[in-house]
Amino acid sequence: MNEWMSTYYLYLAALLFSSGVFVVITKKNLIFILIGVELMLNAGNVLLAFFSRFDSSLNGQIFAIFSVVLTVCEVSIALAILLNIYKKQRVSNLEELQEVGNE
Amino acid sequence: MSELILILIILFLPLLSGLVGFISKYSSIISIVGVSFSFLFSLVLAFDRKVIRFEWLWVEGVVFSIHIDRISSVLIVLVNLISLLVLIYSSRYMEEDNGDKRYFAFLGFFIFSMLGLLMTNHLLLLFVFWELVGLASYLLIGFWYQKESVPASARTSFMINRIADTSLLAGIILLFRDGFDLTIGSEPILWTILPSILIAVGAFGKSAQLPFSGWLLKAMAGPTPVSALIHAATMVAAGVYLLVRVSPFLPQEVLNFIAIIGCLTSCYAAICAIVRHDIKKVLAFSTISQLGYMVLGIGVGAADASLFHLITHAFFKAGLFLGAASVINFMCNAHKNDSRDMRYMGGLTSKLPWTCRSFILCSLALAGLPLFSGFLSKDSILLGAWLFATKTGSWAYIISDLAIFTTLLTAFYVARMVLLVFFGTPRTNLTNYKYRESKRLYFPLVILGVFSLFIFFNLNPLGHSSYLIEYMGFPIQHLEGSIIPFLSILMVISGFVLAFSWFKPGAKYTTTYLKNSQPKSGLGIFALEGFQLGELYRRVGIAIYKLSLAAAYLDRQVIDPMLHFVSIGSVVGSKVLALIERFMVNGPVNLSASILAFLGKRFAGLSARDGQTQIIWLLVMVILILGWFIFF
Amino acid sequence: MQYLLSYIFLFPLLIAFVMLFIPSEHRGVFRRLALAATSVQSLLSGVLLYHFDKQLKPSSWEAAFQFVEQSDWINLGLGFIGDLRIEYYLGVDGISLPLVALSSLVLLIGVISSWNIREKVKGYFILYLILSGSIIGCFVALDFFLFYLCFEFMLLPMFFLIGIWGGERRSYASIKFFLYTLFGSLFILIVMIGLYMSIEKGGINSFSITAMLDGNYLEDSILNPAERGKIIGRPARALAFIFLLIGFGIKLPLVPVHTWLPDAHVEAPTPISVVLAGLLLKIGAYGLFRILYGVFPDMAVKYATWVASFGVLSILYGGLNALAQRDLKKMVAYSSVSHMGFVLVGLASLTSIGFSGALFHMISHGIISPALFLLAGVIYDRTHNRLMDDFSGLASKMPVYAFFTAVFFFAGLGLPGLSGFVGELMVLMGAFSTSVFGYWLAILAVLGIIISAAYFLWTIQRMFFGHYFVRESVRKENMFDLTSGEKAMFIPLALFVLLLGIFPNLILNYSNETIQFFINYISQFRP
Amino acid sequence: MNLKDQLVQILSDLSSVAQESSLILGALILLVTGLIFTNEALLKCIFILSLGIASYYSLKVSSFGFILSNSLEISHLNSKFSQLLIGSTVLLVLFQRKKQITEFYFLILSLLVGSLFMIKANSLLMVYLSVELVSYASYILSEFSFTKRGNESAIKYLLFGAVSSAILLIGLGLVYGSTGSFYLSVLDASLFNSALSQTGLLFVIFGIFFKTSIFPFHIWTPAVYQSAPVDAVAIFSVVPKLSGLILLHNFLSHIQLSTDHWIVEVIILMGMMTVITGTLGAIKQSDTRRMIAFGSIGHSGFLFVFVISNQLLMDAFWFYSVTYAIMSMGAFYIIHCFEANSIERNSQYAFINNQVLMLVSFTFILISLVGIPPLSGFTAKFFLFSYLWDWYQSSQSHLVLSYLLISVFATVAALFYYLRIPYFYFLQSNIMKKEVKSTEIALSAKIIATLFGVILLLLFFVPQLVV
Repeated sequence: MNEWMSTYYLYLAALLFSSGVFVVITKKNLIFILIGVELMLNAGNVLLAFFSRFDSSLNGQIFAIFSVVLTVCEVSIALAILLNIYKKQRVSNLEELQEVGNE
Repeated sequence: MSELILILIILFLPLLSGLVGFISKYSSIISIVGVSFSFLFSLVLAFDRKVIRFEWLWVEGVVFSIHIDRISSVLIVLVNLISLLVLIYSSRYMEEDNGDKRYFAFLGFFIFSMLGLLMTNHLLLLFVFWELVGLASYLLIGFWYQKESVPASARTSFMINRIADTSLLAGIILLFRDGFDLTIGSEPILWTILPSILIAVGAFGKSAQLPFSGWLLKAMAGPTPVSALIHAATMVAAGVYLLVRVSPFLPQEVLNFIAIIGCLTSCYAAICAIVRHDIKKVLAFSTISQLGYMVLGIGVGAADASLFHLITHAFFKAGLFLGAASVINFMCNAHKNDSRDMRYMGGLTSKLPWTCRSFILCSLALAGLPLFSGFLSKDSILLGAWLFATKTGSWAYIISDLAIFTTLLTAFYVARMVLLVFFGTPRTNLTNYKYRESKRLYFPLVILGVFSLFIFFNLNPLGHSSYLIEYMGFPIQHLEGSIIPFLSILMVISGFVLAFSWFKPGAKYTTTYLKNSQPKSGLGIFALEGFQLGELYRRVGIAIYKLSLAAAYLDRQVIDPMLHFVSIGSVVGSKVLALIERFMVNGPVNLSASILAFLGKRFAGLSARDGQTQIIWLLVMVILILGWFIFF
Repeated sequence: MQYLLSYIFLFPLLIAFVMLFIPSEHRGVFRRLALAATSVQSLLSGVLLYHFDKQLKPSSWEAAFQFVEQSDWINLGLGFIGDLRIEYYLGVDGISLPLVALSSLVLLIGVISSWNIREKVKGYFILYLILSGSIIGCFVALDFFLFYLCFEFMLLPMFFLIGIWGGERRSYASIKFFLYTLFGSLFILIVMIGLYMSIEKGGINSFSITAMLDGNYLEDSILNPAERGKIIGRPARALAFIFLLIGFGIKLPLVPVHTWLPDAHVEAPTPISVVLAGLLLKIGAYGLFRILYGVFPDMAVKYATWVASFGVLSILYGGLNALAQRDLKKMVAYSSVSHMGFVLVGLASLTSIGFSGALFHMISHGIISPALFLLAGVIYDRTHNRLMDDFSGLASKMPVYAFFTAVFFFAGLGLPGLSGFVGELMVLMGAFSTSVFGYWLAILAVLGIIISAAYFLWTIQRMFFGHYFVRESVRKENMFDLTSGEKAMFIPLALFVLLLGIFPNLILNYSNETIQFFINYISQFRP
Repeated sequence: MNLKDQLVQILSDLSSVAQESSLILGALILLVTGLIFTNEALLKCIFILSLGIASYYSLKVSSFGFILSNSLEISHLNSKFSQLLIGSTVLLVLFQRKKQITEFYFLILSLLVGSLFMIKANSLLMVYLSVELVSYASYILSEFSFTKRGNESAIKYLLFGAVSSAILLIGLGLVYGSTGSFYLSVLDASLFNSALSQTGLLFVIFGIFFKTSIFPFHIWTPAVYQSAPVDAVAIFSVVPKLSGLILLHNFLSHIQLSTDHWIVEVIILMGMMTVITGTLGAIKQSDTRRMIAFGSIGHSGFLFVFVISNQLLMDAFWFYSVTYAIMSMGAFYIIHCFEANSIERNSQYAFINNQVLMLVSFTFILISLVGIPPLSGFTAKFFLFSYLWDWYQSSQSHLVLSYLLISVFATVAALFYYLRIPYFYFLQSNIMKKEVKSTEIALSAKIIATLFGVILLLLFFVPQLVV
């Protein structure tokens, strides 16, 4: 792999991250927002996996695998909370949740 | 040691008797007894002819000393004597007043302070008693504090005194700063100009010289015997006494200044006395005028003459005031209306025979007729002024001439006063009030009247000095063949003649007097108002009060909120001005809290409701920080 | 005898602790206990006065203090500055001793005047005793940390005492008071830390005030005068001086940071006003004496004109404001501002007579102003009104009250023979004779005397002279003259005022040697 | 090194993670027991027992160094703080809990485990794992009030946390890639000279900011503090915050950037902003918990000072942390007691009658949070100011000086809001006497509250107790 190839990976990660950010800040539905977060996290995974090429002990790839698992945990927690919210309020839209704050 | 005890007895006996009188039933008797003992002891002191000196470390660097020489001892006798007479008079005069206990306590306090003032030669200790005398004066002026305008008069007179006193204090401290000994020692070292002037101004305040003279008129709100003692005989003379004491230390420029002020004061006060109707005010102006003479005497270098005039003046002016007190007391009961206005009086000779006799005696002394004490002392001042003029030349002649001319004015208003009060027929309907001149009332009057004769001071009726002055250690001046005595006699006589032609009983002026009471001419009005000095004081007072209101406004509206503003001002942006406008009314804490809250909301608001805004906010921050790093 | 200062300092705190365990139903017990505690305190300070060696000529600040108690309190190893060492270090010299005596007197008077506190008696007296302990602590502490502890510790009881037992706007006043003084004391805290970093005692950084006074600076420390250390381009010592001036100036109070004082005074209950005016202001002045002028004499010389200008500003501005007030208590409060200005001018003069005057003025104001607040409290107790215009001719209705008012007013306006005069006179003598600032400032200060006469006399005229008259809106059924209990408070105060006015050496004998030493010490720093 | 050697090494290293192991074990036992018994006392016993065992091991730590193939580092600092974290978790048993006892304690224990790993983490992977572990436990805990608000704040917290963890992950990846090192111990200032590595480092630091609620990652704090169960909040305010700070310190102390490096300047600036935000934000809060939340943000800003400088002032930091833990736990304990009587807002304290002891203790704690003598909060602040002063003296950096000044002024402003509760109770109570609420607080609670106050007092007079 040569020098200019490696920048592609970085661009990919940046693209993933920024599209994740875009989704997170534009979408109103909580599921979409979660997907956006996933994209952002995966940008990190791409980085890790890519950088571990320069590491003989492949720490980066191990890290990436762990991170994927953690992401799954996170999403499951998020979905559980979402379910709770939906059960109680019939709402899956972030904009409609505006109760916490100083009166 | 025994001398110390003697001095302490003389000093504290009046105070103690006043205090004891305050808590016992017989306040007047106790006071009289106390002061008479004090008087007797002071006679002992005076005949002892010794210089007595005690020292006492007050604070580090300030050694107070009590120093009694012949001048002091004579004056102590004088003060005690007049106090005694006034006390005797007051014991009858104040009998009906229910505050008499307080009265005698105050008087005792006054006598104590006055004696203390005479006993010290340390300027600071003198200042202490100086102020105490002022306090006594304040208390006694405000004695009838329930009456209309009396409290204000008391306050004004104290305040004017206070201003002059502050000048005196500043002068004393400046002397201290310049390394002079604050004890008035026997070896004269000339003082520097500024402290000398300040001290002179301080003396002017107490002696009612221009521009402080107005307070003495305000002081007339007090009981008349008090005026006799404090505002005629003793306290007002304290300034003269101080000047006499310090005159060897004063530079010539300051002495000239003193002479000019004295001369102007005497002339101005005499003019004012001519037009006033209120008998006490006339007497007050006459006192100012005579004090002006004394001050003039000091300025021209005739301190001995001033001291002499101080003594003689003390007797006859006290007599005049006590006489006026009787008159007022009588009028008060017989007329009810305005008891002090000479326009309502007239023909009181038959009603108040003893008063009239002694009053006339004292008046003649005041006018400076030969054979009376006033002539002796006044003449020596005039002589001093004349000598001064011949020595200095040019402008000094004006002073001397003005002083001689004032003699004419003096004679004029004295004659006017006597004619209006005692001669002719009563100008208003008097009730059939039978006034009984009790012994306690006329005894002091007679004594004072008798002391107005020349004989007690000098056997030569045309002399210029007195054995008293000699006793005090001043050299006797022999100035034979001067024309000054004749000139002054001429002035007095012409003054009498003028006054008689104007105010003789049954003259046109006296009959229409009540109608044309207001002087028409500008000078007349000016003089009636005491050269607008009262107005001046009022204006100054109002100006200071307005200044204080401004300060309070500043405090409330600017300083108070500003600190809150400053404490947070570093973070407050452009909104502050609008906020101040809005929250000024609610008080400063609200203001600052509101500003803080405003900022707080901006920070807290981000954490409020919208989750996505929060994330945007977060990312923007991250980008900002990164951008800052990348681009700078 | 060895632990005398500790007894005086800690005894009220101990009693306060005991009070915690007494059920609040026993209302009478609390005030009796408090009275006992403050009486014991006064007695002990009497003993202290008796045993103090007035003739001691100190060779260094370390040796200037008597009744010294010194033991380790906190000893922590801290990485960056070696050990943190805080000592329990007490002692008195000629400057603090009169203030200790004054404090015990005023605190005793305060307890007597709180006799008719009715609500929440337990809390009141516990807080009061805590306050009294910390006030004494301020005067006897020789460890800066201990001093600061006491200095700050006063705030809380004061906050509650004003806030719970105060007047209508009490919460506003108490918060304002708290904020202002905390603001000031944080300035002191910063300088304290700086000093701690710069001072050594036995090779270790120290809070010891004596070491600070003796100038035992560490080499290379920022506040070492020889180093000329700078903070943001400014001399560090000058900044420290200014910070301390602000910190103590707020307590003093100095114009323009005085605005907490009128509010706090007006809203505080009478006994607390008494303590506030009598002692708390003195603590600010004492801090100036001990720390600002003791530790930074070089800056004191350098900034003398500025300090004196602020003093003069306080005198005139406070006086003018007092003249404009209609509320009696507010008038007295502003007069305090004016009077404390004299203390500052006396200090700024850097002469021994000015210093003595400042100290004496503190003592004398410490007696006069409590009396004035008590007097204002008397009329407020009777009528729940303090506006001067609502009263007239009280002298005929309440002669004894009028008498005492006159005595203390005249003491306040500096009538010779009463104590107020001595302090003002000595301060002015110092101010005129000093070489560190021009005497035009002293001349301006003299004007303050005239203004003080103006407002006191005007008040007498408005309230006490004239016909007896009380406005309709005022409760007048209770207009009786002073009770014997009230007389018992005023008579000793009046006697003290008179006694000190005639024999100022009663106080100054204690302080002369210390002040002489102080001035000699400062004179090294004169150009 | 062959596999066997590695296994032997791992087994021998396991004794060094005995505390974590015991906590995990305890958590599992708790979970299993909870399935069968729902007895509160029993579960609390297991909870305490596992904490007890953990603290026993934490006290017994003797060997320092890197373990488990360099993924963890045991140091003096770590072991000391693990005691503090465990100790403050123990205080949770004081809080009464009716529902979800099993899950709650389980999550608390896992949060604690995460925190303990966080302060010991040496490899980038361990950093991420531990941070995420703590985060997940917190997400669920914050939902445990099962109210509308709780749900809402939990989901927002989660989203916010997920974004932050993505940033952290990116940062870790960049650091890993640009420096080529996977372990904190080998990081060095010389490695961070390229834009990429510096960006990575900044992202990592931002990710950790989220845990410690440092500006601009503090935004979740008030909402979560307001709506999560109070016992969880008490833990949030202490355990993740302190462990995050130590993690940050581990990072920075290995890298050793000089004070004038731009990253350090950014960090200092963020710290200052945190102090300002916490202080200003708290002023207008009417809800007690939100107010304390902003206060705790401010305190993060103060604590932050100790970890960002190169030299760690161990004792001062330790003292501040201990004091802060006590103050925070105490404050939330008292809030907990009052919330049981449905007093949630500052102004409602005016209606309380006859709870002088509680309120005096509360006042003590609040005053200690402000930092006024004679409470140990002052000593802590004093150490902080001394430390800043010293730092300034050695670095002559204006930023440090402004930090000092801002901290000082923040202390004054803190008075504004912390005093509000005593203000309402003591000063406003007379006005609103008519609507007095009767509150019932158990004697034991009063004693505990008083103890908090007394300990703070004691620590002021005898700070040697903890240092």
